Amino acid sequence: MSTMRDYKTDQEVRWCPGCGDYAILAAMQSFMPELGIERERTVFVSGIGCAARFPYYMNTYGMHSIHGRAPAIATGLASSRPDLSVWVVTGDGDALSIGGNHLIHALRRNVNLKILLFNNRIYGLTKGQYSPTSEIGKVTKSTPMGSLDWPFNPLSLVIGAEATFVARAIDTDKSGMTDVLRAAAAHKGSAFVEIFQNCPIFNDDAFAFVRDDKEGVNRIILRDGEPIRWGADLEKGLRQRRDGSIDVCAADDQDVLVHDARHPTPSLAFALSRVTQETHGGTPVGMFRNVERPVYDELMAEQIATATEKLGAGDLEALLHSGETWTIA
Amino acid sequence: MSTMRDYKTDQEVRWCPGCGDYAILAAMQSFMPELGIERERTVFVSGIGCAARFPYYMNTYGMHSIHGRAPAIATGLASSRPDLSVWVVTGDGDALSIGGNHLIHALRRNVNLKILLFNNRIYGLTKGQYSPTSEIGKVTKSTPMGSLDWPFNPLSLVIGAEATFVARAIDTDKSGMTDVLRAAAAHKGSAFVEIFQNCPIFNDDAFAFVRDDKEGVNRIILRDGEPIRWGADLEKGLRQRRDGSIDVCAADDQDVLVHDARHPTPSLAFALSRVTQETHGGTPVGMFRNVERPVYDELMAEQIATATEKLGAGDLEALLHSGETWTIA
Amino acid sequence: MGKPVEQLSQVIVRFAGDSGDGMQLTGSQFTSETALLGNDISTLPDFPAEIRAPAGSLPGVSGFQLHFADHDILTPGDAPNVLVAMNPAALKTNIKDLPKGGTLIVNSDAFNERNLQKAGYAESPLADGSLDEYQVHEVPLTTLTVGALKGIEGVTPREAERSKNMFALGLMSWLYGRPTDATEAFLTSKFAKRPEIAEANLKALRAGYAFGETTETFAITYEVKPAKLAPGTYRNITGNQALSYGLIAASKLAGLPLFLGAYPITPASSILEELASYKQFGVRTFQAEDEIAAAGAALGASFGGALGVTTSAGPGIVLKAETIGLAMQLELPLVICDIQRAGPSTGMPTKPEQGDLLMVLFGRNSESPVPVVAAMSPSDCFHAAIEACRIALKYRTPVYLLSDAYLANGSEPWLLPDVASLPDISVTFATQPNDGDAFLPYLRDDETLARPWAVPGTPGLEHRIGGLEKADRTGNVSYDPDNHDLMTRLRAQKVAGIEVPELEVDDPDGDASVLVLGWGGTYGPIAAACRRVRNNGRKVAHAHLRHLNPFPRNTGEVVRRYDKVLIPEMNLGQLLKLIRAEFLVDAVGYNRVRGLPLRAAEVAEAIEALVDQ
Amino acid sequence: MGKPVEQLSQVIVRFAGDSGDGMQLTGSQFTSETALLGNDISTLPDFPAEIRAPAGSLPGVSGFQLHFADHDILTPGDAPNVLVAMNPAALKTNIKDLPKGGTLIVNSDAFNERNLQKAGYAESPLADGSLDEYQVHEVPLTTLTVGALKGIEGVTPREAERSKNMFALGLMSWLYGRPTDATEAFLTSKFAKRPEIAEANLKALRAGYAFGETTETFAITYEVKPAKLAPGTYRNITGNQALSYGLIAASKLAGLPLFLGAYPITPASSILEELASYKQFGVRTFQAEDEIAAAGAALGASFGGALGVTTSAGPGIVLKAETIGLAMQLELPLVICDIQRAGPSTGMPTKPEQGDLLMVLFGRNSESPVPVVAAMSPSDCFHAAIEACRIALKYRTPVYLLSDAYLANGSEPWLLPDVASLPDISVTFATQPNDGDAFLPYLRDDETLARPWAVPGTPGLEHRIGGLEKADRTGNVSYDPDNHDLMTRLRAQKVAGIEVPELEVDDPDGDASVLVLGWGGTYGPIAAACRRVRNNGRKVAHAHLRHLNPFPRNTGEVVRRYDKVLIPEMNLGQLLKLIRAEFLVDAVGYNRVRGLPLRAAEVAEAIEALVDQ
Ligand SMILES: Cc1ncc(C[n+]2csc(CCOP(=O)(O)OP(=O)(O)O)c2C)c(N)n1
Ligand SMILES: Cc1ncc(C[n+]2csc(CCOP(=O)(O)OP(=O)(O)O)c2C)c(N)n1
Ligand code: SF4
Ligand code: SF4
Ligand SMILES: [Mg+2]
Ligand SMILES: [Mg+2]
Repeated sequence: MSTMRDYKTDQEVRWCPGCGDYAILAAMQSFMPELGIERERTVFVSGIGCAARFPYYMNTYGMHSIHGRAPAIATGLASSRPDLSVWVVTGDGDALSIGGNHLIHALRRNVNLKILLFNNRIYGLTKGQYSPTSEIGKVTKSTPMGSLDWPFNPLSLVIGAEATFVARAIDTDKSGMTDVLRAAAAHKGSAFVEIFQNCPIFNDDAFAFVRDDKEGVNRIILRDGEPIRWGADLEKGLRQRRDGSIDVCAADDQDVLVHDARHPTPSLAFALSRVTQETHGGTPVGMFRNVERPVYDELMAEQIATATEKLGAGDLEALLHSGETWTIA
Repeated sequence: MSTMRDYKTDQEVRWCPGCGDYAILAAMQSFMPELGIERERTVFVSGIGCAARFPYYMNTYGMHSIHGRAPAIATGLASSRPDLSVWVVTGDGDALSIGGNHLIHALRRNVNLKILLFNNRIYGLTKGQYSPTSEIGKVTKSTPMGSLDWPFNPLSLVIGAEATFVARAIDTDKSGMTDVLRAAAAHKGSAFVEIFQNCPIFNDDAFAFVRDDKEGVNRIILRDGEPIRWGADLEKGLRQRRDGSIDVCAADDQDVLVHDARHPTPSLAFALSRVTQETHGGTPVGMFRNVERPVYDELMAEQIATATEKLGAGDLEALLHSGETWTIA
Repeated sequence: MGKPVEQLSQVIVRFAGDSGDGMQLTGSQFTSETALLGNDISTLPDFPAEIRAPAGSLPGVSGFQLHFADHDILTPGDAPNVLVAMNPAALKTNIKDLPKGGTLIVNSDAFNERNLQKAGYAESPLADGSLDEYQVHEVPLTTLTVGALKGIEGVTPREAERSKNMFALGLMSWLYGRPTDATEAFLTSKFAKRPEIAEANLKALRAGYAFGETTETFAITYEVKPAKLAPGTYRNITGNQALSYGLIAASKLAGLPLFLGAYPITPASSILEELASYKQFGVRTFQAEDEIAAAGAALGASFGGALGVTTSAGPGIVLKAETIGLAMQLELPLVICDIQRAGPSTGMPTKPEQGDLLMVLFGRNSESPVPVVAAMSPSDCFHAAIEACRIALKYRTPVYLLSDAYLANGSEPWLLPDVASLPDISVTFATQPNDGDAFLPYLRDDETLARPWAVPGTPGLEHRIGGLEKADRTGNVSYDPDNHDLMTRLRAQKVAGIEVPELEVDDPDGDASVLVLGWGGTYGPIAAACRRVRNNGRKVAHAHLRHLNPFPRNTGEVVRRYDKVLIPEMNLGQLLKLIRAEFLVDAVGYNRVRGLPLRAAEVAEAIEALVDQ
Repeated sequence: MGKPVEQLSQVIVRFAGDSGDGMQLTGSQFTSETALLGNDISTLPDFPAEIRAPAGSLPGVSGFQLHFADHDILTPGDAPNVLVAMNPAALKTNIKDLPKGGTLIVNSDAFNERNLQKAGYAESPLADGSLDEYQVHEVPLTTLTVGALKGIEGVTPREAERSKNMFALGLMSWLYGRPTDATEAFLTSKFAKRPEIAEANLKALRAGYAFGETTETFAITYEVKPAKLAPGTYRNITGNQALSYGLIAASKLAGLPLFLGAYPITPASSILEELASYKQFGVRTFQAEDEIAAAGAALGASFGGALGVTTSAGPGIVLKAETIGLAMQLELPLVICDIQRAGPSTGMPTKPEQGDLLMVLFGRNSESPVPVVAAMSPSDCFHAAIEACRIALKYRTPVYLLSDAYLANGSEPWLLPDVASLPDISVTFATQPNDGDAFLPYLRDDETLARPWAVPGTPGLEHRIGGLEKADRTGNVSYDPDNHDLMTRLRAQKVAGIEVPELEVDDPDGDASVLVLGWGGTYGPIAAACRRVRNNGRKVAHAHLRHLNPFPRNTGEVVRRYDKVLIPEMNLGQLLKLIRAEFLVDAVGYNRVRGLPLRAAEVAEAIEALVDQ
């Protein structure tokens, strides 16, 4: 039975003091043993960025690849090696800027990957340019007068991209994150987890509203099958209006939404992804969506099995001689 | 005042007999004059594919670029030339496969582009491999045992990508398409229009259910501000359940949805995008979403104006001498 | 009452018609009949750009050229002796290739107002005497076919009319004494689901044959005796098919599952399509969202212990460069097949070119050496694919395999190899620590300089690799200046040290003064050109490179041995640049960038000019 | 009572400390003070890889080297005379560069248990005699600084401590007689919002200065007289800043708005950041979703009549290749700036290399000729940028501009050009039909072979262009073989025919037998090396290429003029390959791939070895 220590590597961890990545790493290293998957069957694949250094610190197999391409590389690995537990660690720039296309395609295919997006709403490694999740008007090195780009809402995007598992966690909330990681690991197919991560150097306190939310007034914790109640004394609730949008109501409102992460249609999960601190004064965390759908690598293996059953294991000699042949004596 | 003929070029149109692209081209050529924008200020940019040959047949400025990159190229053109009317013509492979990332980023930025996606659910130009909109299990040249990939729902994807204008039209429905094109042209910012397009050669009748729907039993026509009623005698309606999903109801059901394309939150538009022939026996067409948001090129121009106002038009001499200088006699 | 038979040693036939006329089918059937007769053959299909142009239009013309002979031949031939033109557009676009005196068979029915005008003929060429220098046979193919099919139940007039290509095939089969059984069998099985269509095609075929026999139109028939080819079992094969088989063979020989990551593109798509149909070989084909993902997925599969392969053409290969640079840095096997097409940019997608050599050698940031293998003929694609995989697996490196649109779609008879004779390219994964009880992922093999390949799932060898510069032996991230210099040189040495067969020189008397040096897909035309030159009593040596990086050890010695070196290429002189830089010999180029295979006759002229200089 | 002053002709100082110690600021302030004194200077910052390593760790060390002299100098110097080490890690990583007898100033306060251990010192090097061969000055910088700042309102102890770099600066300023007014002004404005911090820094600065003056630690001070530089106004400038200014200047000179499409990447990001702050020049900066979009957007802007530019480094440039191939085919202007960094793959992002030359020349599918310009020094980036834009606009072609991480971050005094003296590179758009009343987008200018540039908005010139091969003159899609061959050659001719200045040779007596040929960023070290060689009484000629495609017309003549040609490069011999292939001269390479600028001393040795051979 392995322990947290087994998952540490001999490499000196090189993030800035106070970086949220430390907390995520610690949570992951302490969670891994309970998974009960051998270290050698676990692989971490990342792109480029601060977040992407993650694999160097996990004593499993790992690849620190190139910017934005981790989901594609991991797709090849996972779909040819269904026996492995493959994790992708990526940042908001890596996953949503240069890597956006690979991300949405991996999700729609439902490849057996666990994708962790460390969202710090900034480009950390390149020292502080705005990212696709930076709020519009953000002043950064590359936008002295403020950014012009309307940001992505990562959860809305991936739900629109047919993701089967969608969740959100907070770097410093170890237990919440562990719950989400556990569910993600248990999910068959692609799991997408956005982790709010603080970058004290280039975008400090971007998520203070939930990270420092000791009383839990800002966290709306989603529990499947339970009514959505929140606030210091759970005095608030969420309900859906006739127009499809969601608003805040009293906890005892008869229309209070009962969270259903397993609903076949993603419309509710989508509506919940639009609930934000700015618009609703609260931020949902936890599991938004978790549905079953055929898994890419399993389908691939099935076709091979079926073909082999129907035609017998491939015979090279026979292959070469297939079609019309003629013989010269 | 220009006419349809003015928009034809001397190039022989090279699509297969019966291709849906002909109808779209005709509709576009006859719609353009009413726009009242000079031909020389209109530009069509495309990627690669059958659809992408479109610019050769429009007597405006045009670029037949490279596969998937039209939205990026058009972004540079539109944001540096706000005086132009820039249209992007793309296919389901061009826009959603190789070009997916450029598409979603152009939409979130709300660049002043009109993006027309000719969706034939197949790769036409390369002769019949499945595309990201092909139904799962589709048997094509590259998937003899059926495709494994869960398809994108183009409208769900772009709504999740923060698109401000989202609509759907049918190649053979000239008036419906013209309405949509008119609204798209009037919209400030990015407009995304999915056009169901038949490929008689490699994917014939993919949209027969609405194309051949003479009685209109399958088309659910969305009219902003009006209750959503459909069916041969408009006997059916759509309503939204407590769980956010949408189901079919009687036309006179008290909960019948009143379509609101201008609602600030995209949740309703998203829910409507999940209404499909397979799931609901009907297919919504027309305008799903149409909201105002700052336009990328305008914001860019504003910053330049503001900076010039504050600092005066840039002076090269002064620039070179900025910072510490010293003189040697 | 058989007609007189004339003996010929070789014939070049070209079928040309509208995309809808089924010329490719006609051509390939005539090819099989011919192959079965034991002639040596070489074919060249020539389709229009990808999408179908309007019926009867010039861009819509589709052609298929077949060269068959009683001796071994090397190319589909420069110009046809016989042209079958199914409509005016086909005549217009092909007649210029037919030498004066050549035989021309036209479907006179198709020469109506509309078609003539679509083809841009003011007047019918059949009427205006412009074809006087040819032996023209006007045959009303459509009428005859429709007539022959009268009364077959359930066959529409359109369907009847569409069988005219079989009528033409029947006629040609008779003219050159080809038995039609193979075609009949083929048609019967192809249309098994619609027997009436099968019947229609069979009837048309036989009617065409009978037409030749009975009518006066053709006075004599021709015979081309079987060629004396090496004994063994043959099949006809195209380059992309051979390449696909080669990859499957390599996976078997290596004992690793094949993973193909690909994004469709002309002229590479058919490899994806071919391999997708061999799942019983454990082949995984992944149609990715783009070329970057295709290469990435293949690399991911290689990391997992598969034989990772990715296929594309120039515009897609260029997108894979960053990923290939990573594979080179990770030192993992990866085979990248570039089916070259005419460029630059989108260029002319269906046409061949040799334009990508310098790109695959140098098209990555910084010093990034990658081996390159180039196939020499359609059937050689099989062996070239195995060779590329051998190098990738043995040396843990990405390898480019170059083919082109001509090899990809062209076909030739292939003497089937004995499977037992194929090389053993099996690999052994690392399973144990290699430095005391530590595992050093960059501890190299002394001989090959390859690093150990430890795949996920192997207990105790967990390790991390990446694109940052890594320390020698440990593979840890390193910014040490001397280590970087060392690693840069080690990577270069590894590739430079790859063992490849010596360069063979074809110099019959060993005393030629001119060497013709080619590479890859131009083997046929260059070899044919050298034959001509020799038949004309001149001497010339021919060497052909299959390995472009590294070059065979003796390459320098070979090019220095001759007074003059001529390097014919379907580009502006890319191998030429390399040879001059490497060996400082004043080689000269013969360059044609026409989107067509080199013409043997023209290459021969260039050689003779140099010999006579 | 001033201390004795010793005259020096040049000094090389290196500040080294933790990323958090503000060494870059200290270095650049010392640089300005020095520049203002009229010395010639050359600097080389050396940061750790992008992200901050833990405080006190070896990878966390940040350095800044300044070379200043009373004569003109060419490099930041190979090795420092004076090393200021703020902590053990800084000492550990830098001491090996300090020659025996060199001056070492250490912050003794930082040599505590924890720091020593973090730096991997078993014992304190200050105690174990390992520094005996150096002139060591132990200064308790932290204590002294904190002491000096006692009692400033609102300054936390941490903030006080963080001012120690200003103490060090003050001390060095005194030691080399640099007036501190500039720095004081700088600090006051920098911390205008927090006067107490400004005060703290000023106090620390003055305390450091006073410390030198009053204590016994330093017996003498040094003076380096102003250099005799060409008269005029100077400023200190880094390569990326100069490049940014060059682009703005080019846009002014061309009369076209500047559009930059970029995606952040080290070491190119600062160009995007710099240009983003000059919107009053009408500059549009677009931070794209990736490098492909960045290049695409720039091309789209060019199509619209802007000066389209895209910037990146190797791993990003390689992704732009397909788009650049399109730009080449469309024959539209586009400037691609490649700030080269050590590779392959992700490599060593902050380190310089010349590894991308062959990639930019050949890294696109098929025959795709693109001009290449390379900057020779930080300030030359300004002129090189204008030259790249000139070529792109005049010939309607993409152009690569090569710089590297050393030029990008290094700085030197720049004699500011007279704006009036800058070239006129204005362009005229097509506004009228050019063939009767038709407009032919590919009808070329006889002299430049450039095609007309008709921008959207121009009535009557509506036209469509694309990546498929196009017919000569009309630009319509064409699959004609001869047209393709013609267009391929025309595109090559256009680039080959670009007018570039002749290659100048620095051969004082004109009778050297060895030519050293360099390109781009190695100008400084190579020129310095040649000086040394000459000072040692040997003869050598130096020529440096700024244009890599096409080469200056006289390049062949120059390289053939000398018995021996040495080509030093920060790669494995890329220019070497080109020169050998092009001119068949047996040039030899001097290659170092260490992620560092070439060392003048080492290059000099290589030259002398060749001269003496
Ligand atoms: C092809 C390529 N383009 C650009 C870069 C430079 N780069 C490295 S990481 C990065 C973005 C990092 O941001 P994010 O993904 O949010 O990760 P973070 O550093 O914030 O954790 C960029 C632009 C690169 N390494 N490779
Ligand atoms: C970089 C690159 N990759 C691949 C191709 C080949 N290709 C051309 S069009 C196309 C897809 C066409 O499908 P779609 O976008 O749906 O357009 P359609 O032909 O169906 O209208 C592909 C794969 C290419 N031209 N360039
Ligand atoms: S820059 Fe930000 S994200 Fe990166 S390591 Fe430092 S704190 Fe963490
Ligand atoms: S292949 Fe399909 S989409 Fe393309 S032109 Fe033909 S019919 Fe239209
Ligand atoms: Mg980030
Ligand atoms: Mg399509």
